[in-house]
Amino acid sequence: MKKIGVFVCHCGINISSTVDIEAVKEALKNYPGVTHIEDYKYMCSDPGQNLLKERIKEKGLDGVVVAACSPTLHENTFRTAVMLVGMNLYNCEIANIREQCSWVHKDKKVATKKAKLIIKSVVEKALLNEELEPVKVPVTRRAMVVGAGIAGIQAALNIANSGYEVVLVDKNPSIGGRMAQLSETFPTLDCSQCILTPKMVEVSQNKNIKLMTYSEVVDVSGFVGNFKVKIKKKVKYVDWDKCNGCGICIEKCPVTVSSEFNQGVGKRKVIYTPFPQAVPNKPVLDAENCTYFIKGKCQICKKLCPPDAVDYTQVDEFVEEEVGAIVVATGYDTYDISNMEEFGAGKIPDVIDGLTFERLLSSSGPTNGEVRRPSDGKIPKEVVFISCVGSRDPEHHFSYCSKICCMYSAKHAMLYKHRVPDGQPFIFYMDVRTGGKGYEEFYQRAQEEDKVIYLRGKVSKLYREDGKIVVCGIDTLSGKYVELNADMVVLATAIRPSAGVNEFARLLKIHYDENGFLTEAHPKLRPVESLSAGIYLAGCAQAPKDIPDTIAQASGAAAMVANLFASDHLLHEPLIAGVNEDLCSGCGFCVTVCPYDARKLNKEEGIVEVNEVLCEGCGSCSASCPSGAAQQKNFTDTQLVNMVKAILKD
Amino acid sequence: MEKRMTVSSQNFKNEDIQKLEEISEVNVYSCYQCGNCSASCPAFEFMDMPPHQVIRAVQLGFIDEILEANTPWICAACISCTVKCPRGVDIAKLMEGVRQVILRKGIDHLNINEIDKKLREQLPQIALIANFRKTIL
Amino acid sequence: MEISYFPGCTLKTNGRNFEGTALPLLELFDIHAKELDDWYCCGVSFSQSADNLMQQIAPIRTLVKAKESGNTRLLTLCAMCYNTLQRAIFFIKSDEDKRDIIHDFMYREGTKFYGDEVEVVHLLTLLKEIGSEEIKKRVKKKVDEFKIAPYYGCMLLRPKEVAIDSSNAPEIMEEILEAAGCETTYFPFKTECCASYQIVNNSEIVKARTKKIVNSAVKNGADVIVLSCPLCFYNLDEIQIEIKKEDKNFKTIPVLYFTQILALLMGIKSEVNNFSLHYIDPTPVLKRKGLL
Amino acid sequence: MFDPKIIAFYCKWCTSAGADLAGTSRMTYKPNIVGIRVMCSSRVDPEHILDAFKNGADGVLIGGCHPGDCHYESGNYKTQKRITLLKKMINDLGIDKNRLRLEWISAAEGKRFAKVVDEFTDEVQKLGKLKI
Ligand SMILES: Cc1cc2nc3c(=O)[nH]c(=O)nc-3n(C[C@H](O)[C@H](O)[C@H](O)COP(=O)(O)OP(=O)(O)OC[C@H]3O[C@@H](n4cnc5c(N)ncnc54)[C@H](O)[C@@H]3O)c2cc1C
Ligand SMILES: Cc1cc2nc3c(=O)[nH]c(=O)nc-3n(C[C@H](O)[C@H](O)[C@H](O)COP(=O)(O)OP(=O)(O)OC[C@H]3O[C@@H](n4cnc5c(N)ncnc54)[C@H](O)[C@@H]3O)c2cc1C
Ligand code: SF4
Ligand code: SF4
Ligand code: SF4
Ligand code: SF4
Ligand code: SF4
Ligand code: SF4
Ligand code: SF4
Ligand code: SF4
Repeated sequence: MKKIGVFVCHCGINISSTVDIEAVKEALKNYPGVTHIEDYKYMCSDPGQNLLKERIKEKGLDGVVVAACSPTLHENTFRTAVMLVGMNLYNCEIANIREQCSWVHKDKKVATKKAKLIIKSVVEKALLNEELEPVKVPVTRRAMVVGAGIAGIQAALNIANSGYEVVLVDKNPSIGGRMAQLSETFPTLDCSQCILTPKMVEVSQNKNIKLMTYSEVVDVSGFVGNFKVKIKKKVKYVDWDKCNGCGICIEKCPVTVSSEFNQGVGKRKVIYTPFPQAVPNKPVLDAENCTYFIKGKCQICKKLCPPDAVDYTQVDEFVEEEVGAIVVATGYDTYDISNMEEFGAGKIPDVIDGLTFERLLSSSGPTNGEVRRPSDGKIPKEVVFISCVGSRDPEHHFSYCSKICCMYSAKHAMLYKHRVPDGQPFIFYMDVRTGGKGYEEFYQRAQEEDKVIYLRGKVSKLYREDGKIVVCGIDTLSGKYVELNADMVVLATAIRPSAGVNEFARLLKIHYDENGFLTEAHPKLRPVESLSAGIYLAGCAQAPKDIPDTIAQASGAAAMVANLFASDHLLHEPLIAGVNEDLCSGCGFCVTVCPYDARKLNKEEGIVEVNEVLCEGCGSCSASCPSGAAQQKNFTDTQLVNMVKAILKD
Repeated sequence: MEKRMTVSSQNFKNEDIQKLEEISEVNVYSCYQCGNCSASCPAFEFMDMPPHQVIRAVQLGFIDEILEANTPWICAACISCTVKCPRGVDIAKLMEGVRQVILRKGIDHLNINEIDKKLREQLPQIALIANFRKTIL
Repeated sequence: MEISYFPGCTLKTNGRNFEGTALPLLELFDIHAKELDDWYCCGVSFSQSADNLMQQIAPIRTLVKAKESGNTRLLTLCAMCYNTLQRAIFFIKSDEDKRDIIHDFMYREGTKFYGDEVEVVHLLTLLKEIGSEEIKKRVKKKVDEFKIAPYYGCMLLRPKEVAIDSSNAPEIMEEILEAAGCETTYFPFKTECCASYQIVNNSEIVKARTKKIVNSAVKNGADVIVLSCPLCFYNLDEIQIEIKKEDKNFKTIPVLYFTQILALLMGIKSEVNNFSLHYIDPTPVLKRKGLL
Repeated sequence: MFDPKIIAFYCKWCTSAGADLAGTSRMTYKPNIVGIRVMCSSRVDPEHILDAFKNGADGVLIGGCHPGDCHYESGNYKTQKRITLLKKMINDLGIDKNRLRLEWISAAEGKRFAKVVDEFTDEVQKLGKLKI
């Protein structure tokens, strides 16, 4: 029998205050296989790890069980430590007596009893663990970035500049995302287009970046280092290889429809680029509104196109890409104001959302940067900005704070005042959140210099009357009921994960939270990784954030990708399921359950063969194998049964 | 209203506060003072203390102010406040609680004989019954 | 089809114009509203204190009567009755412990009530179920440029669990009236409280509320306000006379039950309207629009 | 009161992480359950469950990822199929099928984890000691 050492951690008092360490030691002292038992205040500390290493050498241990916190925290720490003294890392197991014991039970007796059972069962597992070596898997050193807003652009540029190829996919005709729609950006008020466009151009010129706009990922298979991604290139009806971007088609197309890029306030043609600085600067044709597709007549664009690039017969195209890592940067949408019944549910034309206001402020927007209200084009003289619209309202909408709206509302009020010096901006707010470098100063400037009036309270309703919008609320600071006759109202609507991203997350097998934002591997320590190896997160897809935070996270994600690509192979966990050729009857049950096609029936021999690289170690085959031939390494039937017995014995 | 108040944990131990929380089953600590309840209240202008301030007073344990205010008697139990509250505070229920705390001290709020006779005959029954149920025990 | 019907106290007195128009209206759709043999006052205002179970007994007794009537649905017209009965059902369903206490208390009555046995419906919900097509079919008169401001008040919309439509932006009355060929007007005060029973001890609040509500309806071009609650009816109708006394510039507007308009449109004899119960005479405008 | 013994098999990716979250959030739940961490709920062989009952478990809980969220694509569907079948079988063996429970608990659902454990423990407690 193996010689197992058990090390019980106090975790300061996190464990020892509810688990009686001495009693645990006493109970395990004579447990079969346990030849040494010891406790220490902080096992993960340097002295703690040294102690572990010393004892392995000193006592000639063949295996150790560290009874401490969750293995997600320090399994790596301890396994690295034992390896330094020559022990195979699979001989080190963790018994979780903190998260799953000392922290969830108050009664010391009960927690102590449970801790003993947990440790005993893990000792049973350790006794039969095999020494395993990681399986080497080749890495495709090529990345995919999905979503080409500022997050995707930054990540793609960083990865490309580290020397790796990047496939950059966006569902829209142009890259740039929401940032392209913004006017000027807080806290410095530099023009959004001016700082974004150079980056967009850099993307288009970077040889390592393969750009696929107007495209969507439809299928993902494989695993870290070796993903296969199927991409749908949506039909554009323009052959981009031929198109030279002259724009004649756009100019001459006789049909205009409302422009998504301008949030419905401005117009675009049916054959169009979303905005003049679009990258790639080549048009797509929107067949739904095209006269030729509806009535069979027109073809003006085709007739006038110099290189004859317009092609009405084009269809969707599907391509496959192999990549080793994926960065998800699918960004955000804003909560639709039709959900806000008390604010007119989108039926009052002069009640608009923040992105629409950005378009009104933008010098390249539908009003050339003049603030004119949508209903009649008049310049509004009193404008009310309402914050937390849909945010911080767990009863009716979403519980979270959207993080950027306090700042952009201050910015909106300020920019409005700059455009309309005799106008008056008001902001209804509940709290003003300005945690960021220079942000509080920006807020102060809005109040001091631009005389933005802040009213503290939630607006209860608004309605139209005599060409005005009456905004009703309370100012909790003065305790007075407020009625404000505004010319225009701007709602700072909640930031939402972009449409369809949850389906996409399911394709990728990454998680999202109850609000639909993608879940990071650890809320503090691993904020740019998803829980699935090789898939990283950047930007508002993970949580609402402003541009500086977006860029920081995107660079972080790129660094993780570069980190992964630093070697040409990956070490794959060897907890795979083999086959015992003597026992295997060739029934093939395991073949049908394996999700990765790792098992193949060798018809001639009548047994199954396993591809170690493909096996991810789910263990499903082991559970289905009638003869016990398919055993998952270190999770064998005997081990599991012994663990169960150890728990049930007393 | 007092301009100075001593805030102390002793305030919450007040018997009436505890009774109020018991009768109403409302967790006043959910309130983040957005004022939406007050902004939706039809009787706001007539109240000594608007609903959000009543909540605030309960949070801080200033029970006397609440018991003295006309607010609970002006409240029409219209539930506008409750449906608007983003944090799910049932203010209408709290108002009922305040009324009950007072009524159960044996202090009725309404003397039926004081109601104008003509009005009494002319009013729909539901007005009278609803009023009695809120103002006398 | 037969449906059980709970009139409540006021429909037999001040609210005769409501019941008088609603019941014949339903007959047009072959729905016979059968009044419960025996019913109790609903209590009007639902008790909200956690420990006062006594006040829940009255509505529950009525619901038990409804259960015994053999019909699974109980119709209400008065918004307050609707609210109290519906909340009693919600209460019984959501709190088992309190339900048991109430059952213990009612043990002599030999019956229990769990909340699933009867469904309380308001007339508006019923009409919506009947549908625009059926409503259209029964309309006999056509009106032009008759602008109606539907007023919901509180009790049909709050709290959320009993709301017959969206608490913030209900449309159900509009849908029904428009199906009958009326024009409804945008009316931002349609869900605001009229101050309810405060009419008894503080009519000033009601005055202030009515003034706001009526002004808004008038400003938006309404010819009449329609509603579904006898208390709102009184508050919005009678008080306008008082306001007018104080403020000569105040523009009054007739107030009607929505059923009165439907009954007139569907050709039900006008006597059932009991126009004498109205303080602001609606007959001139109804005549002008060809409904009388 | 009767103190049941409950064995749980948690998937490493979801339920075990959910249990960890319940811990980091300092929730409390009934202590009768002891978990065994496996790579995927589909590793759990019906044999292991029967074995647990044979060896004195009064209840067995399996925790897997929500449908569509399995780390291994479809492991949880397989688990579901197996458990459905097994429930029928144990019922025939005279073991109340409610002693076996399959729950989808994600890594974010610490609260749900605690709730499920409490509910299941109550249920097993009501069913009493398992006698085979
Ligand atoms: C009104 C308003 C004003 C703001 N003002 C400022 C400011 O002044 N300063 C500041 O710092 N921040 C500001 N912000 C925040 C800023 O917009 C965001 O921080 C930033 O745009 C986030 O970038 P992103 O790349 O994460 O997301 P996005 O810009 O949303 O980019 C996401 C991209 O992914 C693509 N995509 C989505 N789903 C898919 C899919 N399934 N497949 C392929 N592609 C997909 C989209 O087409 C888009 O191009 C403002 C936000 C708003 C709403
Ligand atoms: C009271 C308090 C509570 C907090 N609680 C939380 C919390 O609950 N959650 C949370 O997310 N964050 C919390 N924070 C914030 C958190 O502490 C910081 O985000 C984090 O520690 C920042 O890490 P850092 O590495 O940037 O800086 P530091 O932790 O300050 O590390 C800087 C290191 O640089 C060394 N150093 C400095 N100058 C030199 C030099 N010239 N040469 C060489 N070495 C140098 C220092 O010795 C130090 O080791 C809290 C902060 C405070 C003050
Ligand atoms: S190993 Fe885990 S349990 Fe022990 S001290 Fe470190 S964090 Fe705490
Ligand atoms: S064919 Fe369609 S896209 Fe081309 S010019 Fe005509 S309407 Fe425009
Ligand atoms: S006219 Fe032809 S070449 Fe010019 S932008 Fe249009 S499609 Fe491209
Ligand atoms: S950032 Fe400000 S406006 Fe936006 S949700 Fe948070 S507190 Fe409200
Ligand atoms: S453990 Fe078995 S079923 Fe799972 S991936 Fe490996 S071979 Fe396939
Ligand atoms: S299930 Fe078992 S016996 Fe059947 S083929 Fe697979 S390994 Fe062989
Ligand atoms: S609406 Fe709710 S959160 Fe806001 S002040 Fe009133 S009770 Fe507090
Ligand atoms: S229930 Fe009372 S406090 Fe609440 S809004 Fe209505 S009148 Fe005001």
